[in-house]
Amino acid sequence: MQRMNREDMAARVARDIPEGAYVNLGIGLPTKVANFLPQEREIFLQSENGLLGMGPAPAEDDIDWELINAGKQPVTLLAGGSFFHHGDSFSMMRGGHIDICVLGAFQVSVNGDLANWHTGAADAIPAVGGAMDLAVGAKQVFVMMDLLTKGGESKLVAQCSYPLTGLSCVSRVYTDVAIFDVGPAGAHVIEMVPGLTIDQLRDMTGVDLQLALEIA
Amino acid sequence: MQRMNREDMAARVARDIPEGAYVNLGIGLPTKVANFLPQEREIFLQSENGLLGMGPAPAEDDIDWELINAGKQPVTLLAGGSFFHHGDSFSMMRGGHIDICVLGAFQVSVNGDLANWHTGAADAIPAVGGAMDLAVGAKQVFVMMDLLTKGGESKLVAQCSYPLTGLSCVSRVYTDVAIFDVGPAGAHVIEMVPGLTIDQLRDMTGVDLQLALEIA
Amino acid sequence: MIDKISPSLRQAVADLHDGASIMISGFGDAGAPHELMDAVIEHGATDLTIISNNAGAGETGIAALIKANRVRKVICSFPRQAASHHFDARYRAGQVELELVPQGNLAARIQAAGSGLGAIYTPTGYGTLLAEGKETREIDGRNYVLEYPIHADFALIKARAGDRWGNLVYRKVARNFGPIMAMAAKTTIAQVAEVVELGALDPEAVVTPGIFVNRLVQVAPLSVAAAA
Amino acid sequence: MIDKISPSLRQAVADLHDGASIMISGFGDAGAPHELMDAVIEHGATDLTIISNNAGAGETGIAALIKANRVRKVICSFPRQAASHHFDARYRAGQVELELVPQGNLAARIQAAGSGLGAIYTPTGYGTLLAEGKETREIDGRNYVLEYPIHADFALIKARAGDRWGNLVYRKVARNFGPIMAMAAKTTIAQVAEVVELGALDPEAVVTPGIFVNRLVQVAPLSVAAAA
Repeated sequence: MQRMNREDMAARVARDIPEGAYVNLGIGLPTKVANFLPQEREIFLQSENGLLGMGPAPAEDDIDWELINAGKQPVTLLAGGSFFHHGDSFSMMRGGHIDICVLGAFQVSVNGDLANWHTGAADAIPAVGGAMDLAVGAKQVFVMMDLLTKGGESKLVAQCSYPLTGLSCVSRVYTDVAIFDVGPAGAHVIEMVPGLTIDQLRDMTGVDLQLALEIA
Repeated sequence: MQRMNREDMAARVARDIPEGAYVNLGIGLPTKVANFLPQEREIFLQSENGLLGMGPAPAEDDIDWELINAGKQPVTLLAGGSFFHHGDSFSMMRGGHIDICVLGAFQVSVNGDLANWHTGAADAIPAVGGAMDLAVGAKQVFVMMDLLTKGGESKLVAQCSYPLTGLSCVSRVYTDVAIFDVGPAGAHVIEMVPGLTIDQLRDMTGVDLQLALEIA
Repeated sequence: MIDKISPSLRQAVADLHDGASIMISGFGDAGAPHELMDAVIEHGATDLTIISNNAGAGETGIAALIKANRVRKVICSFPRQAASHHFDARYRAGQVELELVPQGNLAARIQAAGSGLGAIYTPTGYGTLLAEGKETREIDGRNYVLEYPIHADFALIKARAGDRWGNLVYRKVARNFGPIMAMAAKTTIAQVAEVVELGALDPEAVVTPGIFVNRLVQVAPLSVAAAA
Repeated sequence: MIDKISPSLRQAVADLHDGASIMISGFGDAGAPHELMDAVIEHGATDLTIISNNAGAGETGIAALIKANRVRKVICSFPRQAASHHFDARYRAGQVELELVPQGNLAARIQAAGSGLGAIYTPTGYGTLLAEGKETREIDGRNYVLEYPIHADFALIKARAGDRWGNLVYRKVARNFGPIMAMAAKTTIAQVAEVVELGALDPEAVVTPGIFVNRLVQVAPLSVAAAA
């Protein structure tokens, strides 16, 4: 079994983003997806701190600290982009105008619950940012994460043990070994890396898994 | 007793609008107040169809039908004025950012209830426009009206018989014969035209009236 | 390449359907998308719910839709006007339903739809006929009425200029309901006086970002002159 | 003549008072009114409630206010940052109270305050720790949390340019919370990089109309460079 690295995962997610989609890429791993969007597709990246039509990172000399993404990294604005205030920005999100949001996660449940903002540790200082708004607002929420924690526990779970970010909000989970559709009908495997079997995947996750029709 | 005409009433209201006030003038009689605002005071006129810093009517040749007031009359925009959408416009109003709104009325009650949108006639087609928003939103609502109907009935009443526009929203009533403060403490007369007595005014209105301290 | 420019008014409104709810911008003639409304008449869709500030005047626009018997219901703040005879007649005949909404509540409910809120408590209308039967609540000593969002299948709006991504700028008070309706409809169609190159609109001055616009169609900027 | 330009930062914040609630714009350093915050520290007001997206980082701005022990409570979405050590320490010591609000609810509640709504039903946070104990309601098959407006005594914001009537335009993503905070505070104070003549700002491109701004003060546009 050949696990995908982070670049492979980002490229795989990018493949599923259609031309014309309005997309918000979460902080961290999801940000990498931007690097793999096919040049021939026009895709609109939104950043919740107030820009639409986000372009790639600027050259060192062109860095403008009033032109950053939600991860506070310098970005650029494409021709046709625009700026707006936080109210309008989160109306885009909450109002269902964003087609796809890609987020990282601590855990996702087979029915699509998401936990990605709080480990639940007693001494942790909680910080939520826009996570809950992104989770609940986008038409489709994609999650990118390694399937297992460093300790070998599955992050795809029957029920989240970490505090939730949103209920039944995730539609698809991209991991380093497989891709799952999740939701009311439970988890369906739609892709696996070569060499991995559904039985092995069931062992790794410990959750009820179906093979999607396409690959069954 | 010398009744004030409409110009006198407009001039009288204008006197009470301080420099720097944000003011919305309702359709009809209140619109005349603009003609009497002292040149030396900067006063900001808002029109709820999306402009702030409204100037006087344009010359015939300069009429622009995309630059009109709420009464659909051509206006101008002063240097320093701005345009905005209906959401922001009514946020100005409802959010308490307008200092003074001047409205016409069918009836005002001594405690400040306003009736100015609907005669209650069975066959009337109801139309409310921004009346209820203006009534409830401005910090102070001034009403301009003749004290009596053509039939001789007082429009300042103990309780409105017409359908209400807003409850306890009017603070001052400018009429052709007297000016009243209205509100939780009832109606206080703060000015009368020469030759009118408080007893005559009580007879005309049939409501409980106090003389304001200033003129008592 | 994404190009939201429709080649014709006809194509711009081709997917309208009977029973559709349609938001129409405009305050009086300012901002009213007359050419799009003409295209709706030509299209033939009927049983429409119209959401707009007015219920039409004269012989064009919403009035023409009502005259052609295409309108089942009007949600507006000010139906009665000097020349609203087509609405008046159909309304009195019981052929058009009216939901009268205070203008600011109309704006706020459209905004609630566009921004995904489930409901809002607004002070406007409390204690009046227009709040009869509605849920109310006292919050911090003030009384509010519970009002629900107004969504629509389509928004027809008028802007000054737009680009192929759907970014829009408006002209003076013709802006009025355009930006908020664009956010509240499933499909937003804008008629613009000018189509500009991508990047020609100042990103600081774009009023409606393209995300809220599905289609644009260019029409000659005649309607203002005609109205005058 | 109305002139909202303050001659100095000191005078711009002179009427702050102990116990005040203060909205502060900014997302990271972009849009953060550092010079106004320095003036607040110099002013000496204490027991403050700060409403902002973050709880400060490094040694300046909100972090400096917290370090100087002027802050009783922070209402924000994202207090934890790489250099939020001053907040972290005071919070762990129980010396600063935290109300954590999802970023979009923070924006929506500020907007509700600015536009006079009594409360809103928002889908964000439903079923999570941050909605615990809050009223909820199912509307059209979706679940919402009832959230109340966030008002403030003061808003300190940063804009690119302004005029003596208080009209403001912003620069790129430094816009963020500025326009909505300006609408929600009793007194809004803006620091601007440039003061322009009345009429110099395009009326179609004014982002914050002067009605929402009480005072402006010009500061040299150094903070962006300094942050880099």
